Amino acid sequence: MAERDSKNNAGRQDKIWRKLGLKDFEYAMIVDQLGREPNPVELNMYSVMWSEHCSYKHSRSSLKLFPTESPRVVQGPGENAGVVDIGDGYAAVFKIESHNHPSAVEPYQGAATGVGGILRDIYTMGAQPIAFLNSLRFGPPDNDRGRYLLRGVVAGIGGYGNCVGIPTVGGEVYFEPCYRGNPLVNAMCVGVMPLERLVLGQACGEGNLVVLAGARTGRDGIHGVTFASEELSEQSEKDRPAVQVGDPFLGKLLIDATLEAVEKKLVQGVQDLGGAGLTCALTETASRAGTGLEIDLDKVPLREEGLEPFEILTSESQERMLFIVEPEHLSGLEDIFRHWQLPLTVLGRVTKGRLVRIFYRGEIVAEVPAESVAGGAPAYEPEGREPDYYRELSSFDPLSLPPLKDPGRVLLNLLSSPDIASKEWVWQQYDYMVRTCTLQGPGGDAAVIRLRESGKALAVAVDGSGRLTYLDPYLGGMLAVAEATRNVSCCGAEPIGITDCLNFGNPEKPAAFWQFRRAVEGMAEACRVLEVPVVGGNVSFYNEVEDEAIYPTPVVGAVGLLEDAGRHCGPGFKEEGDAICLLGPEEVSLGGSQLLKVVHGRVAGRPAGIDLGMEKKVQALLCRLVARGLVSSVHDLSEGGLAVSLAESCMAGGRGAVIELPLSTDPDLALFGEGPSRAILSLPEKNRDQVIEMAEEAGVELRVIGRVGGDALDICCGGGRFLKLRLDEMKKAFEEVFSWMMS
Amino acid sequence: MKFGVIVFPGSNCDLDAYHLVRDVLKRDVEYIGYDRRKLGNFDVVILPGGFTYGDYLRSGALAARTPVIEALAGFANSGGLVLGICNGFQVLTEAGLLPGALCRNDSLQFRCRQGYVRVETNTLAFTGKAKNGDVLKMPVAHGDGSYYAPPELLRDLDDNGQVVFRYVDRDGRISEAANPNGSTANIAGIANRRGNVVGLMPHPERAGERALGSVDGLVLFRSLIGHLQDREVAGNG
Amino acid sequence: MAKVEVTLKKEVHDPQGTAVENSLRALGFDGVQRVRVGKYLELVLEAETFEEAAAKIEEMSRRLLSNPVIEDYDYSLQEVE
Amino acid sequence: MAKVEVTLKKEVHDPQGTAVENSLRALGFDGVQRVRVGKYLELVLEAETFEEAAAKIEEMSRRLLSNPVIEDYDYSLQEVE
Ligand SMILES: Nc1ncnc2c1ncn2[C@@H]1O[C@H](COP(=O)(O)OP(=O)(O)O)[C@@H](O)[C@H]1O
Ligand SMILES: [Mg+2]
Repeated sequence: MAERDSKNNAGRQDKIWRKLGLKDFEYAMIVDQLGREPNPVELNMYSVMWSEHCSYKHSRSSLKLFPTESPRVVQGPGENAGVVDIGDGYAAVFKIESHNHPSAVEPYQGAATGVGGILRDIYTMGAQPIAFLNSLRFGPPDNDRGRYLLRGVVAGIGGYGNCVGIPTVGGEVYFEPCYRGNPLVNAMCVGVMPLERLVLGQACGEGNLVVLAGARTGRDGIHGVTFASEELSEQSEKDRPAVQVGDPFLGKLLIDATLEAVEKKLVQGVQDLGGAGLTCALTETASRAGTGLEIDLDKVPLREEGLEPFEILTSESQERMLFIVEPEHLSGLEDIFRHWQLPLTVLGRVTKGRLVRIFYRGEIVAEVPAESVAGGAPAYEPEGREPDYYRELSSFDPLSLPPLKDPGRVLLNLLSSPDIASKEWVWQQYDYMVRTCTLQGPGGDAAVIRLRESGKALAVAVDGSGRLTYLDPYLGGMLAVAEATRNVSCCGAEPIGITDCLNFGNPEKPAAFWQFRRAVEGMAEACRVLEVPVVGGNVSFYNEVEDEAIYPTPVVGAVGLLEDAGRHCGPGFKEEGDAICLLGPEEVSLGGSQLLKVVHGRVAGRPAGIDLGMEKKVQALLCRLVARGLVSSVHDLSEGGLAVSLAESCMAGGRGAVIELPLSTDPDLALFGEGPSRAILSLPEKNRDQVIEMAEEAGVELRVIGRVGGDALDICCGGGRFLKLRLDEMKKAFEEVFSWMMS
Repeated sequence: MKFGVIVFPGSNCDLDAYHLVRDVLKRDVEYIGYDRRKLGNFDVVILPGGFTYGDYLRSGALAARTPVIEALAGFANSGGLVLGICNGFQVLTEAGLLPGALCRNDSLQFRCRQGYVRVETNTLAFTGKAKNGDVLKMPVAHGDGSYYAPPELLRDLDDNGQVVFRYVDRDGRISEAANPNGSTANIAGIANRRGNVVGLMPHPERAGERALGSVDGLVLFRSLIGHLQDREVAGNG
Repeated sequence: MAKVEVTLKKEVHDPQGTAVENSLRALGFDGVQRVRVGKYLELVLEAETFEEAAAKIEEMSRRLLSNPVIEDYDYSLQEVE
Repeated sequence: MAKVEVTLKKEVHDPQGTAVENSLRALGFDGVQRVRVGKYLELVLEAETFEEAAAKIEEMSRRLLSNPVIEDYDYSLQEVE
């Protein structure tokens, strides 16, 4: 049947694969794998599944570099989300995903459906979602469009997350001109479940039923994945079908109904419908299980009449789930969904053989091998070439700039620059407390979420590095992993796994691919040394507008485990008189620093390198210090260097500090230089000797540089004073600028 | 003594209220499904926060028209104690069980933050263990929390002691900065005339454990428990 | 088909309207004097007569579509096949 | 005065409309076939002519009041003093 169709249409579909984003060579591969020409429905199925977004054709070979195993890993990349054992019979489940292009054309709905999508990936595995995080990049908020995007994206993330009742506990927001036309919206979700509840996205068991639940299918988002696999252009604004409207209410009901079905063991396999819709869900579940499917498209509940089979198969309508169910469990499943007034429809069944056969009005409209559609796309080894800017920018020496005249002014400047300023304007729009498990919400190095079942807690953080990866992709990749894991360590949690979202330009351009490849190599190296596995992630290529690419931006979501929820640590100075210590190596640089960007308007120079062995020692030491309750506060040193971190610890604790730096210090470098593997601690005097001893044993530098007290940050050096700022002036600079900018 | 927590489609703080009553206060608590037409035997019924029916159309509007609300109205009319938190408050106003309405925050944004409310009347079952003027630290998290009442109603509420909580600063002073949503006269919570139905926008159930930053919300629940115990004693004697 | 407009009563503060008004000014539209934001609903319903339809819409508007404490409503009807 | 109606495009899913529709049915209103929920705006603005007013409203609707990616708009004008 399918064959006859394809012959009939052979003439008409003349190179139509090109319009669907397939290359001639790829089309030839399809014909080869299928043993005949595909008919138009089949070609549509192939084209969405072989898009970059679904097939990872330009990234697959690089992603193999990531270490994906550890004694804790239960499920690495390849399923909807990674699963890591956290003891007591429980597992943490997490993943991050991009929704960049939809957010560029409809910021509210683009971001909202991004959150809805990543949420489904978590409960699809059987896990109760417990936290959202997000990583955002925009153009400078100095114009209406920039503010419009920021406002819409933040409202959309809150709109969805708040409504489904999962707290949004952390994230990051950065601004660079390169993100002006192509903002980045990466959403992460973390869940927890009893290990025995794990279900996979597999269509196993011949004779089992294939069931579709949730929203009706409409014309929205048809070919959304193709849209995500192209550069943005004028045309994108008109690409209406690629944008969907989220329905968080339905989303919330689907979570509850799905988890109840999983708990009652009524389902054999669960798969969410996301990119490439039904086509992806059907072919992936069948291909993972090595089975076939027979599906009756007439059964799919439609929102409007007249959808063509290919439209039903590729629609990305939100809030839909696919279940594989043993026939005797169908009525149990129906009871649950009826209670929540959610539609549930049997579409077909699992068969022997590996063909996905689609019926429509009594005829076979598509008959394709699941593995070929889901996994047969070519893996490219694109050419990479070092871009011209690279050497030129690295050769810039920031120390050639004149010394700063007034470091106090500069610190205020930095505190009120959009990258560093308090993001409370953003997170106060997120319900970060719902579920009453948030022990530390947004604003710290990582968020801490308690686990009611075990008395343990998870620390979660998300960090990306655009500017530094631009200046040195290999280093930037390492730094992203190091910073995210260090952030959870600062709360006292041991990093147990990461998920990553790789936001890059067009991989078919050698410079962009070189950035990608080097960044992945750096991340992989950092994961190896730090012994944290990558258990899942997402790649977003083609982040370009009119040939201008974004900074290569790897974003890392880290999850850490705290054995005792009662013992976690925050960044704020707590006790008058506590000693303040600087932990970690001395090496810093102004290359790629915020100082250079904010004060001198330059993005250049060599960032400080990282000694991953030292990073590991620092992180392990931080965990030990917090676990033993020896420190009052811990805060990671990152953007803006020592001065900014000290100011943040002062503001977070509502206390001043008096700092005395060693004599030989170059003030600009000491105050504002940036480097990895460092943290500011404060601790009671009585613990001082023990902490120094532990640092020595660990082989980590630790210097006492001052004490907590007063109502100002006072930084001196050998009798001279670098700067002195009152808490209230710092707070004003830090806290008010964002709301002012956005109003 | 038994607490009930109504679960509407889209409720999401049901878990938090349930957890607080069961695990922190160690009292009996049961969920009540939205499709129930009879409530059963409860002493206090809590309408939890969340986004019932997505808060589509208006916050709380669709939930206020479900069967369980008719049963709840019966329960309230016969003197049963009803506490609406956040979305629960919105449902109660939409259902006409509390006067006034909750409008969009004047910032037009969802607001989640720690804050303070002042106890304005301690003669209710809900506040018996507090003193008038007590300042309680409790978070808010809502997008439609701006309480509106026409002037005559406002006067009535004041005259009858129906204003239960107002937003204040840490020192108990009413100020614009302390008002998270533009609410009329900084009103954060009100009671019905009879005093057995109370709704408030802040989340007492999120202020019940030290690890979460405040235990001030407990006074509401302790007051209710105290009230019920007194009633039992009186009933037995 | 019924088109229902639900608007905030005049006495009720309309922050959305104010925000739209300010944004329009910021975009350089002058001469904007007042903006109010409400809801618009389209309902397709079956009815034998116009009167029946109107009665239904009245009741729906009163009982669900508007909140009489803060909102007014208005509607128009037109026939569709 | 201009009355502007902003609605989701027909092909776009309208969760609010669906929820209201279900709720109306549950309340016993039968014969309701489809509900869509949109925005309604009233703008008072100064203009010399109807054409000028119409042009202004067109532009406002396109640039601010709606997002053409997912929404359509419609408007009517009437004179007020
Ligand atoms: N950058 C990455 N690092 C690790 N794993 C990745 C990365 N990108 C994608 N993956 C993995 O590849 C698989 C397919 O991803 P994707 O198609 O995004 O899944 P889904 O359709 O469930 O969103 C997932 O298991 C994902 O975790
Ligand atoms: Mg998935």
